[in-house]
Amino acid sequence: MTGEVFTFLIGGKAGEGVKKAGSVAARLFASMGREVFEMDDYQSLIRGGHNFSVISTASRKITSHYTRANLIVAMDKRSYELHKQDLGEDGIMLYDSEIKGDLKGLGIPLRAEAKKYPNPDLRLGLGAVTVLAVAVGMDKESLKKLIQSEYPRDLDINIAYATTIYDMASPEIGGKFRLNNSDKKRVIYSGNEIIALGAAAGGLDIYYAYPMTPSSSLMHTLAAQGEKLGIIVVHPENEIAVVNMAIGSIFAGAKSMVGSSGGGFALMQEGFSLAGMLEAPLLCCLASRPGPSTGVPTYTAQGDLNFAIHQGHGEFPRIVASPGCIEEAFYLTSEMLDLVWRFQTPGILLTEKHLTESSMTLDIHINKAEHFQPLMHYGGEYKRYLDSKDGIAPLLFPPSDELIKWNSYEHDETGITTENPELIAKMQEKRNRKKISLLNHLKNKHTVNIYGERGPLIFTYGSTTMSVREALRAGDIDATVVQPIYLEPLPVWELEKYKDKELIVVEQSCAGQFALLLKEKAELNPGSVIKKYDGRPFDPVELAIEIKKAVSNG
Amino acid sequence: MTGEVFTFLIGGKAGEGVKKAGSVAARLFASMGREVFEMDDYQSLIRGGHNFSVISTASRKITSHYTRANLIVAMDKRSYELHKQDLGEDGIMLYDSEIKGDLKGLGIPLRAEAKKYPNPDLRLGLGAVTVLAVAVGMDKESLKKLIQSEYPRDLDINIAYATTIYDMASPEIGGKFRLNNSDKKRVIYSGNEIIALGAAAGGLDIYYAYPMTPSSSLMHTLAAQGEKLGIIVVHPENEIAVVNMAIGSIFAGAKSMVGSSGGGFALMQEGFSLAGMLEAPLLCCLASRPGPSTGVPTYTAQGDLNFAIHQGHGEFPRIVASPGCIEEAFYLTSEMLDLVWRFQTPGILLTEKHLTESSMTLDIHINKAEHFQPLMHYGGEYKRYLDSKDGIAPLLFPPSDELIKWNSYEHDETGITTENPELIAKMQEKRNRKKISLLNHLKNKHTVNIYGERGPLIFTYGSTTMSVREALRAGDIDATVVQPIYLEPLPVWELEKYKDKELIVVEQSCAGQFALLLKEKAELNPGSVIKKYDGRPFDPVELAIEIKKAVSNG
Amino acid sequence: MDELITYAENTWCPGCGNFGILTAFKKAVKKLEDEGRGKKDLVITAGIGCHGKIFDYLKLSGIYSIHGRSMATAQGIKIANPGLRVVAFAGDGDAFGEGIAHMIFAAKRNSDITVILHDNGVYGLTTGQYAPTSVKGFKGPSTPRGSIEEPLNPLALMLEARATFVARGYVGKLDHLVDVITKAIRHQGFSFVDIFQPCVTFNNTYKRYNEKVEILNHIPADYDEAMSIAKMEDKLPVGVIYRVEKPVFHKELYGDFNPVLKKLSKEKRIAEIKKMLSAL
Amino acid sequence: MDELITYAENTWCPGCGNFGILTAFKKAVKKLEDEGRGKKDLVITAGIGCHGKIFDYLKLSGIYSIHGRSMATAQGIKIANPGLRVVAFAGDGDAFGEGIAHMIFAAKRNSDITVILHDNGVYGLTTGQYAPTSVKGFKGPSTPRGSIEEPLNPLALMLEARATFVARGYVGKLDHLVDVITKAIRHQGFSFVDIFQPCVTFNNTYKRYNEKVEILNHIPADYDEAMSIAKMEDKLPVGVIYRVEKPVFHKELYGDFNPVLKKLSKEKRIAEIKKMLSAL
Ligand SMILES: Cc1ncc(C[n+]2csc(CCOP(=O)(O)OP(=O)(O)O)c2C)c(N)n1
Ligand SMILES: Cc1ncc(C[n+]2csc(CCOP(=O)(O)OP(=O)(O)O)c2C)c(N)n1
Ligand code: SF4
Ligand code: SF4
Ligand SMILES: [Mg+2]
Ligand SMILES: [Mg+2]
Repeated sequence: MTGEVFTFLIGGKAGEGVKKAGSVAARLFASMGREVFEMDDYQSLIRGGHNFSVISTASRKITSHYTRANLIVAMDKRSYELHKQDLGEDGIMLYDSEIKGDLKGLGIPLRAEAKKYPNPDLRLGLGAVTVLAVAVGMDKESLKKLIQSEYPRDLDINIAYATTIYDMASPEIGGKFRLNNSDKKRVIYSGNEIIALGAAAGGLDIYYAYPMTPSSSLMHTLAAQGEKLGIIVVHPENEIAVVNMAIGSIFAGAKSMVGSSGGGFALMQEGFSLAGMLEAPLLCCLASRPGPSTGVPTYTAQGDLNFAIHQGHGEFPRIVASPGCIEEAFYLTSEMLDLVWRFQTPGILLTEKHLTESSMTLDIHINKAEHFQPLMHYGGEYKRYLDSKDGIAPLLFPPSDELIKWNSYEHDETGITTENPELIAKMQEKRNRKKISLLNHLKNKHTVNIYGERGPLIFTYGSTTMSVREALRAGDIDATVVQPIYLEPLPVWELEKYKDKELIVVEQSCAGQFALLLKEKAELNPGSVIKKYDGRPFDPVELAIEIKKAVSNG
Repeated sequence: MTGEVFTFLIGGKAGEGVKKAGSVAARLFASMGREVFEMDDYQSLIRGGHNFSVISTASRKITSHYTRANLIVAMDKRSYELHKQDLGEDGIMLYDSEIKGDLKGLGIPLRAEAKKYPNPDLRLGLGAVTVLAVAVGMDKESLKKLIQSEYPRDLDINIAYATTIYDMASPEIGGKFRLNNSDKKRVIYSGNEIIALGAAAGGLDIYYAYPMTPSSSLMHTLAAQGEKLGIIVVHPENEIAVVNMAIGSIFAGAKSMVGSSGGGFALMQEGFSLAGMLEAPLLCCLASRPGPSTGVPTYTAQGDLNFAIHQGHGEFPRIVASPGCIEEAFYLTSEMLDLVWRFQTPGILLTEKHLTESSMTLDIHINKAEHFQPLMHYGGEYKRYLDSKDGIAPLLFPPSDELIKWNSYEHDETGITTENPELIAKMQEKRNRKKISLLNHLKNKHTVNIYGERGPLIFTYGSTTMSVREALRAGDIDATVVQPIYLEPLPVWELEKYKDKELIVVEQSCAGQFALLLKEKAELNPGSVIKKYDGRPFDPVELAIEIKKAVSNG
Repeated sequence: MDELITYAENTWCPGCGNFGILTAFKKAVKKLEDEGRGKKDLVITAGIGCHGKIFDYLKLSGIYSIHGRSMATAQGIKIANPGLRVVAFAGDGDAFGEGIAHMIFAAKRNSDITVILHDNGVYGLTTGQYAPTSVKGFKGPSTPRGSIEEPLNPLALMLEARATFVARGYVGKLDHLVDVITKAIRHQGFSFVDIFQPCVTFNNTYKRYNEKVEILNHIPADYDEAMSIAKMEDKLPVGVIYRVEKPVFHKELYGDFNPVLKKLSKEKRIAEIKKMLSAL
Repeated sequence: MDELITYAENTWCPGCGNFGILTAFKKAVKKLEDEGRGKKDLVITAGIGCHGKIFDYLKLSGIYSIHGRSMATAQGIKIANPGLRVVAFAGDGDAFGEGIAHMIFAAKRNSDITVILHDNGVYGLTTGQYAPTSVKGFKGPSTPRGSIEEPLNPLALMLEARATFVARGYVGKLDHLVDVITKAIRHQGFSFVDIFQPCVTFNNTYKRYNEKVEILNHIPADYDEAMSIAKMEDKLPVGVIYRVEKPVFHKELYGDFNPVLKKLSKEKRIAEIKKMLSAL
């Protein structure tokens, strides 16, 4: 089935337009009505080093990039050396002709031609896009349009440059890879972009964050688009300010969200626990990278699962959910906003670099987004912590003639501090009761995704779901993929039926946290656990082989 | 069996010497060669409100105070009202004669007599101690000696005042409660005091902390005693400085410890994860109080279990252990210092207000304390992160001609940053391997306490163990108490034999975290869970009733 | 004035300077009400410490925040609904130990909140450890041989951090304190009131302040004069030490918008998103 | 000089001011070695950011710490073994955003460490967001319409916080920078060097600094002169701006003790504990 997938890889130094070229390539495919998945691999540096983008496209659904590429453009020697092994059968390796050495493939004078104009570095990415256009048989007119919308700065130079490259490459590779077109036009968004829109759809008012890869682009998106959406973005002095400001805003009635990666989140734990006590509906977007500590900032991992589930000291209900694909990230973000407001407790949208910073063609049905109107107090004396049956007290926002007291100390129903043993126990129970209300609510919700109907059972979650689904296509494997969307509370009621079944777990963690979670909380029996923890997402072909191995061992 | 226990309760306003009187009463009993348990109940305020201390004593081992008191001294009306229900059969209620109302018991002019001297508030506690001395039949000479050592300020006034009270009380209650004496003289220490000494015995060099109840008195003890012990205490600007300074000190070769409660610990999570990555042997003492957030600062709870086990983002081995009594806190602190240095990974001594701030007579065998000499590098090129078989690389401290690099980023063996996939995976595995080494080591260690040999199985941990053990004595219950000392890794190999047994769990948590841990990690089957979460420790008599109920239901 | 007080039992030590702050604050609220600035729009936050207890005593809405964060919480409230006036109570350990970053940045960005510092030179509630404002040599349980650090100067630090309103008061000069607090709350922008608040139990400074405190009879002409007054040691002037008008943070952020009261309608929002989602 | 360099690949942008800091620092280390202050006793820490990469490049022992904490880490090293000289490298986001509390307290307590600030007025490594030292109006991805905050002044803040050595350098004046760094490391007590470090990618300030930077030809007479130099805007003087001798933190803490090298013997320690355990 891989046959119908076409993969383009472009590699070069950071600062040479590689990422941009990758995203233009993705758009180019999408404009052909094809499905696209784009993964950007970049280091924690600003210029130099080695960046690459892989864009895989198919005329059917595609949920992962492929390592094996049909067309590679290497902008520098390092890219050539690192990626020559990635060239598929009948693939074409193109490299900048200034690269020296004994090279196989076709040299194109990307740099030499660029040097004829000012700021040559700004052209290189366009050069790579141009050869791609040539290879897939795009005509000059369409390419020109693409350049107009994607490379509008120095437009004339760009068109002139691209034309030269086009003409040089055409005789060699013109139309080598003609791809099916279709009329279906889909948007392409990265995970962070779509989380931003999902939050917007869910009613977000204010976003607080301090930059941290791979979460920063969520802030950047909201900062850029916020004005249109009526969303305010604040980037304060540190993550502790982030979470405490957000809680202040929530008190005043604003739907507020914060975002970070593991290290920044660690700093928010005290605030997270505060939200638990105040019963503040705080939504946090935690984008993971390999840890512990600073770890590997620009790569991907699922090592924060337990950390997320057990955020914050003391006992209070926590909600943790993780989207299994970029599309789902849209709905789930709005749903999580709904849930935290419904149950007035903090929640975490747990995701990974591989989702937040990869891009995909999408089909979003905006009406399916949730947009919860909080339970409000109307008339009568107000008690912030009314000891209601379901543990949930109505909200009221200032200004009001009523007294609205949110309190980090244990408190009575009005919100005044207490040290009284009966009241302490009562309030612990009240908060604990919300867990039950939450469980009951979730039992009527879609909490587990299931793909496929027969064959071996594969459990996975988060962005790894995208890899697994593509691996099944790549390896032509008939299997059932079970992906719990919610991780806390884990929807054990949906998982019961798998109790005595053989199952394979796939996750990006060294300790196998997800497999343990399934074992411990749902009493499942992960026979084999396929793990990857080198910061790179799975390649679907390799993963397919591992799955097949696991199946035959199992 | 309660019969042989004698309980003294003194209640009054904060700032009136109640706590001091409680601790003197405890020493008084200990000087009689009796075993003592003292629990101080105080609010988060400095003067006023309601404080009380309960001191229970017996001629056999005693591991809890009892609510039902034989002798009560009420310094104010509120104490009288709150504690009259606590008076046992044949008990005596004494109250300050200035208290108005329809009171039962005996008024003593504690305050009226004190007013004859300057600073009358300073005398009140002594008055209470005096009536206790009278009631247990202590002679004036012995009382005088006690005053000399415990109330040396304004000694003459104190003796004069005490003599007056003694003479007034003698006719009424003189020798009402004659208690058995013995020659055995034991020291009395609070949990925090003994943790300080245990850390000292284990080789502590520097203690970093920011004040937070119920951890502060650990800092206070070390600050007061540090000079003699050669231990440095630093109280910096916040908990984040605390943990990061401690890590710096460890790098330089100093055994360092930090301490706090839940909120302060939440702020240390990023540093905790840093220690995981650096492989820094950081010992943390986490003293719990009811949460979430600020919660109830001066009371007790076990709500931070999961939080402690899953501290910090990313994957690395964590060690969490909790002492089951004050005595054990001494050994366990030294053992934890040993372990974190042995495995070069952060660890948590998890305990609660009920242990850190209660006091007990003790019998410490100092030679049983651990004092680990870290694995050092000798000769040859140094690699901080040598990928050894057991995951543990030798240490080397500056100054050195070798290059010693500790790195929060993922790194190669030398400690230089890497983004290389093979190296990332290798280092993740290296750290993960330390878990196995740790497990193997613990398998040869005493990791679970078992009290009793037959009868129903009761599982508990931490300070609640003291309550459970006393409840068995109070209720004359024949049962086996199983107390895992280690909670992460949980010594499942020791627990296997209980797999299909009925068992009762006792813990101070609303969510029943410990019971869940046993179920999830050790696959045990907690039939009934006795929980208390009102901030107060269990009373042994009431707990005995609950245990009996659970047994008969089970 | 009792309508400003809740049923919570007051547990400050008899003689504590916090009583003065409570009284002065209530009077200031009254004064502001008389001017037409109703207490309905007034919300409060507090840190953790003896000072924080004022939250329980005051019958005003708000958040009893965590140690060191009351000014971050306050800023969040203001950003969400700039129609509210927000007062953050803070201890000296709270504001200049745990939470110093928030203080500096609140001043730097001219957040339109008022911070009232209960400056007792000690960590009261945790039983008397030295604080960032304690004098060198201060003996507390974490520094039994005397603290070895020089104190910070809250006024000077806030001036350095660009606070637009900096004042000092003393609970021993109650009417004056009422006036200072009132002006601070009236000020548009970040206002900071450093209140000398003797802690009778752990740091009884009444005598020292009674000797040294003097009421300023003018507002200093400029920043430099303000700074030199802030740094005086023989005398301790109280009053408004610095005041300047500058654009406030929330207006710089979004002009006349109000995230809570002027929310985009759901329909408009969805229409915008749809537009974005249809663009390729 | 290559013996100070590791095998790590240098990934700073071509033209980045950090190269100048690396070169100057290496020269300073050499100079100090020539004076007999060997590099064996020199340990370094770094925060996270472009600046932090200097940790990988320098063949010196130390800790690559986390964002905002390199000066806390450094203080911990010094406390444990005061025989080491400790230099903390920090970014402006690192030291005056995330870690500002540690900076102020390190200065306040006169911790005997050196902080070298890579002051590029931007968050470099996270792709160009405004930093605490960015000018108002700075456009970065978190402030696409321009930042709305006034910048902090690192020198003035450190002076206010009682730093005993405050200096400024510029990578465009390399020999002078070497001299300033050398003096900072020689200083006993908290020394702070604010280095103008243009970020060619996100905040290219070479032109501005080349125009405005001037070498100070004297050490200012006193604190007030230092402060006024720190606050100059038309000209940007570089050099040692303030220097004073004061007791250092670790000596105040424990005199001539050294927790690592002068540990109490195990026997003595145990004997002490036994004494305590036998007293009732
Ligand atoms: C994160 C955190 N650390 C420590 C504490 C414990 N704590 C409570 S109040 C306080 C200090 C109080 O000092 P200050 O702010 O000056 O207030 P005061 O009691 O003097 O009014 C501390 C350290 C806490 N609640 N939270
Ligand atoms: C707790 C935490 N928050 C955020 C980050 C992400 N981060 C890495 S570097 C950096 C800022 C860099 O700015 P600066 O300190 O000025 O260094 P520069 O890159 O400019 O040298 C940030 C926010 C982090 N690593 N840790
Ligand atoms: S300890 Fe000090 S600050 Fe706290 S209430 Fe008592 S006098 Fe006031
Ligand atoms: S982004 Fe700026 S600071 Fe970072 S390496 Fe490049 S030029 Fe230097
Ligand atoms: Mg204080
Ligand atoms: Mg910077």
